Amino acid sequence: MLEAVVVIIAPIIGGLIYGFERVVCARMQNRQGPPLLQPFYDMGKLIDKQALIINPYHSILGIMHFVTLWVVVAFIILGQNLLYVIFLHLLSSIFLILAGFSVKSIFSHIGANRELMSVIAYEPILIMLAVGFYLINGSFDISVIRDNPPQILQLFFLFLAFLMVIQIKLKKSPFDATEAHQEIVGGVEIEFSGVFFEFLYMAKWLEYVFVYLLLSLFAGDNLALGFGLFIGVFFLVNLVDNATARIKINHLIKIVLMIGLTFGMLNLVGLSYV
Amino acid sequence: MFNLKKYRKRSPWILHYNAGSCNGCDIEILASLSPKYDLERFGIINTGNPKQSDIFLVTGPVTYRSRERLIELYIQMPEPKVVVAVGSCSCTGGVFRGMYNVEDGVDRYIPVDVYISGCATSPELIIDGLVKGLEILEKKTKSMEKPSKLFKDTTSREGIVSRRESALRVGEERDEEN
Amino acid sequence: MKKTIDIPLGSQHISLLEPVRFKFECENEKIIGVDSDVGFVHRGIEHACTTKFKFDGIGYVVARICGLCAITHSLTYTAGIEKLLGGEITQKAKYLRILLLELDRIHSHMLCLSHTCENAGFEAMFMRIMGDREIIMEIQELLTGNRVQFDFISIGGVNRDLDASRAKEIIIKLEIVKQKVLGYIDVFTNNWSLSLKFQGVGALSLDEAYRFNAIGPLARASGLNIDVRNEIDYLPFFELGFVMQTHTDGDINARNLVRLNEILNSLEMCNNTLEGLPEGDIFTKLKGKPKGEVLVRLEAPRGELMYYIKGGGKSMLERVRIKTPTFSSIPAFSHIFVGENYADAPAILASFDPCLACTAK
Amino acid sequence: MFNSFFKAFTNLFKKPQTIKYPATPIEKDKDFRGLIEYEQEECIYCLKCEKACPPGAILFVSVENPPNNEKNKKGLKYHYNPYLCIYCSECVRACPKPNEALWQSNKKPPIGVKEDEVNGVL
Amino acid sequence: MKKIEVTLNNVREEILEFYDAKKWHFLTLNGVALEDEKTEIQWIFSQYEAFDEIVIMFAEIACGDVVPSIVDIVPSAIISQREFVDMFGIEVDGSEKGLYLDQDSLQMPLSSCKV
Repeated sequence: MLEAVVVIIAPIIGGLIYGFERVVCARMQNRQGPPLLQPFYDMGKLIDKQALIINPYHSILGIMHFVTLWVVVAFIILGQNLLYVIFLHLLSSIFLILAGFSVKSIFSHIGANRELMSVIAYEPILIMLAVGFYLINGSFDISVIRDNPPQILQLFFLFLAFLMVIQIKLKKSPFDATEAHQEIVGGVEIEFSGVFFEFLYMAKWLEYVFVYLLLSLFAGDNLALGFGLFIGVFFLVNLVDNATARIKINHLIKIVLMIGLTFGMLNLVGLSYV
Repeated sequence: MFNLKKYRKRSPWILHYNAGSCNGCDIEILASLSPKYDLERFGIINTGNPKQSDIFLVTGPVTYRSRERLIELYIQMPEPKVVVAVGSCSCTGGVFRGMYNVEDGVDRYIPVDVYISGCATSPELIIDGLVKGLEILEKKTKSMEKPSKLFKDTTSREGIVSRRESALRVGEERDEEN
Repeated sequence: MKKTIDIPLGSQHISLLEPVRFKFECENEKIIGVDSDVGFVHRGIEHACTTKFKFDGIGYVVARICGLCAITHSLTYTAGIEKLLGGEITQKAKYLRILLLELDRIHSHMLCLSHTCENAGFEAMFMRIMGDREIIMEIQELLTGNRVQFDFISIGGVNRDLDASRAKEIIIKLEIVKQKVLGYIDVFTNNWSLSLKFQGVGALSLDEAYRFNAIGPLARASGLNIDVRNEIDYLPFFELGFVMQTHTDGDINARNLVRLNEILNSLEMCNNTLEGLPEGDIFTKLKGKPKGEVLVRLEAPRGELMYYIKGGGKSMLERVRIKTPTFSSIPAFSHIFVGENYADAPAILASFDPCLACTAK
Repeated sequence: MFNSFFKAFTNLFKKPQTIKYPATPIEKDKDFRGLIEYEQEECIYCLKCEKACPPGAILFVSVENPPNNEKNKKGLKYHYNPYLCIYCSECVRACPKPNEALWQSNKKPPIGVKEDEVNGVL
Repeated sequence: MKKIEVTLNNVREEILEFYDAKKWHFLTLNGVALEDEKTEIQWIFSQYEAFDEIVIMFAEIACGDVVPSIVDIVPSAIISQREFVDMFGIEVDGSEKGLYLDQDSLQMPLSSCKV
C-alpha cells in the first residue's frame, strides 16, 4: 500500500528535488534563486498555456516518454527486475528520440541525434551495473538487492562510473551536450509547448527520482547510508556542474566510454575472480 | 478547483529579441539576470524558445529587416502572452525616430502591454516593468490581440504619426480659428 | 540527395544578443560553409547625421550606434570635430576622457568573457563575472549618471567634473576588481573543461590575420601588433602606462587571455589617471563651424574605430563615414568558422565579441 | 577546475549578492540622469531646448489656452515625452536658466502601459 | 594623411603596386557625394606600427561608372564594397546589393545621383 502511494507521488518528490536543486545551484552562483516550489508554479502555468501541436505523433511520443518513465520508477519502487527497469528506461529514451525526429526543426534533429549518442555512451554502464548486482546477489530482483547489506564497496568502481551517468541523465555540465541550451535551445524539447511540454518537464523530475533510486540500490538495506549517498551525490553533482563547462558530444562519448567501460570491466572482473 | 491563473504570475519565462537596438538595453537585460538583480527569484528563465515563453522583451526601434522576424516570433508564442518594449527606442523610436530604415517603435506591428523608458534603461526599470507586466499577464485571456497603430490610425501617412507633424497640425488649426 | 544539413543560427537565438543570421552548412556537425546576414540592425545613422542632426548634437546620436562602445563613438566624433575647429582642450578633460574610455573597455571585455563562458556552457562563470562587472557599472553611474549611455563628452571637453573624494572611492573599487580579474586568469588557464572547449578552437594564424586585415583583440591574439592607442597622440595614452598586449596562439583561449591582460592594463591606466588627475577646467568653448575633411581613429574595445568627417562650414555636415571594428573583421570571422564543430560555433562567435549594432549602423 | 569547485562550495555558505529590489528600493545617486523637469513660471520661451533635443522629446505647441506667463507671447505650451527622451541632458545645457526653468532630476523614468498610448500624438 | 589621385582605369595597378599585406592595413572604402551627380570614391590605408600614417587614394566618378573590384588583392575589401553598392547605388565589379538594404530596394541613401 505504502509503495503504491510512493509510486503516485513520485513526480512530486522529483519536483521537490528539482526545486531544491535550483535553489542550491543559485546559491552556488552567489544569488538568491527561485522559491523552492518553483517547478510546481511552472507546472500550473504550463497547464494554462495554449498548446501548439506540430503533429499528433510528436505530442503522443512526448507523453509516452513520460508514462514509460513513470512505469520505470514504479518498477524500481515495487522491487521488480533490474534488467526490465534498464530496458524500459531505454524504451522511454527511444520515445523521446523518435519525438525529436518526428518534427522538421533542425535543432530538434540535432538534439535527438545527440540524445541517441549519449544513450550509446551510458547504456553499457547501466547494463554492467545490473550484471554487477547480479554477481553479488545472484538475482536481478531489486527487492532482493534491497534486502542485502550495502554493496557500495564491492561495486565501488561501478559507482564511480555511475556518477558520470547521473551527470548525463540530469543534463548537468560537463555532460549536458544533449540539452545544450546555448547551442540548440534545449534540443528535443524545442517544439513542445503548453501541456505537452509539461509532460516533458515532469519527465525531467521523474528522471531525478530514477537516478537517485538507482543510486540508493548501492546502499542495500541500509536506509541511512542510502540517504547519505543521496545527499552527498546531490551536492557533488551540483558542485561539478558549477565548476565545469559543457564538453562536446564526441568528447562526451570518448570520455564516458573510456573511463566508464574501464571501471566497469575492472569491477566485474574483480567481482568474478576475487 | 485550483485557480490556474495565479500561477502565471509566478513563472513567467522570457524571450528576448533585438529588433535593431544599440545593445545597451540588451546588455542591461543580461545584467538583470546576473547575481545582483537575479530575475530568477521571480521564477523568470530566459528560454530563448518562443514556444515556451510568456513574456516577449523587445528592444530597438524595429528596423526594416527585423520586422518580419518580430511578427513571426510573436505569432509563435502561445497565448496568454505579454509584450514589453524595453528602452526609449522600442517605445517610440527614440533618437532613431524618422530615420529611413526604422519603423518608429514596436507598437506599430505588435500590441505592446508595457513600455519601459530610459536610454539605456537600467535593470531596476526592467524589473519594475516586468512586475507591471505580470499584473497584466494575470488578467489576460487567450484571445489574440491586434496592434494598436496599424489598424487604428488610418488618417496619417502609412499609419505613422510624426510628433512634430501632428504638433504643427494643431498649430495650423489654431491659426485658422483666429 | 543533399548530404549536408543547413543549421541556422539567428536571427533570434539564445546565444545571440543581437540579430545576425548565420547559416552553417554542416556535414554531420562539422561546418563546411558559412553564409552570414549582418544587416538586421541597419538604421541609417550615416544618412541621418548629414540630414537630420546638427553637428553639435551628433555626438549624442552616434553614441547610440552601439551601447557597448558608446564612449568611443562619441569621443572619436568629437575629436574629429575638435580637429576641424582647431581648438585645444584642457589636460584634465583629456584625462577624464581616457578614464571613461578605459572603464568602458573593462566592462565591455568583462561582458565578452562572461558571454563566451555562457556560450561554452559554463553558467557559474557567467554569473561570477557578471556579478563583478556590476562594480564597474556602479563606477560608471557615479561618474556619468547612467550605466550604459554616458553622454559624457561634448565638443570642447567633458560634461561632468570628478571630485577628489569620489576619485578615492573609485580607486578602492578598482582594486577589488583587480583581485577578481586575477582570479579569472587562473580559471581561464587551468580549468580542464574550458581548455577542451577553448584551446585550439577557432584559430586564426598570423598570416591570415594580415591577409584579412584583422583588428583588435582578434588580431592581437594572433600576434599582430595593431592597437590604435599606439599610433595616435591626441590623448596621452603612453603617459598613463599603456602597454600593448599580444598572444601568439590565435585561438579562443588566446583571445580571452588578451582581453584579461587588457583589463589589467586598463585598470592600471585608470588608477594612474585618478592619481595624477590635473587641476583645471573641464570645458573650453570652441567657436565656429567645421570646415574641411578629417580622418580620426581610436581604439574601441573591439578594435579600430574610424570616422571620416567632411564639413562645409555649415551646421549640417556633408559626410560622416563610420568604419566600425566588427565591420572590417567580418571576412576573418567567416573564414574562422569553416572546419570547426557546430557545437563550438556559439562560443567562437562570442569570442569575436561581435557588435552587429556597430556593423550595420 | 578545483578552484571553481571550491568557490562554488564557499558561495553556498555566503550571503547572496542579490539585492531585494522591489521590496527594498534602491537609493538613486543625486547625479543620476533621470526625468527632465520643467517650471512653467520661470520659462522664458526661447525654445533653445526644443532645438537642442536630438530626438525631439521637448515640443512647444500652440494651444488655445496658453499657460499664463508674460514671456509667452506666441501662446505656446511645453510638452515632454519621457518615452522619447534619451536623457542626454543636452536641453539643460542649452537652457539659459538651468536649474530654474529646466533641470534634470534623479527620479526614475516612468513605466507606461497600453492605455497611455506613449507612441501617440503627443 | 596623404592623398593620391587615381582614376578608375589605373586604380587596380596602383593598389597592386602599393599594397603590401605585411605593411599596410586596408581601412575601408569610402564614398563622398559631391555636387553635379559626382561621387568621390576613396580607398583608405593605414600603416602598421607607424605614427598616424594614412594614405587615401581617391577618384572622382560619375553615376553610371563601374568601379573595379580589389577583392583579389585585398580580401577584406569585399564587405566595404558591398556596403558601397548599397549606400551609393554605384556598381562595383562582382559585388551584389543586399548587405543592409533589400536586394530589390531602390533606395541609395547617400548618393547624389537622381533615380
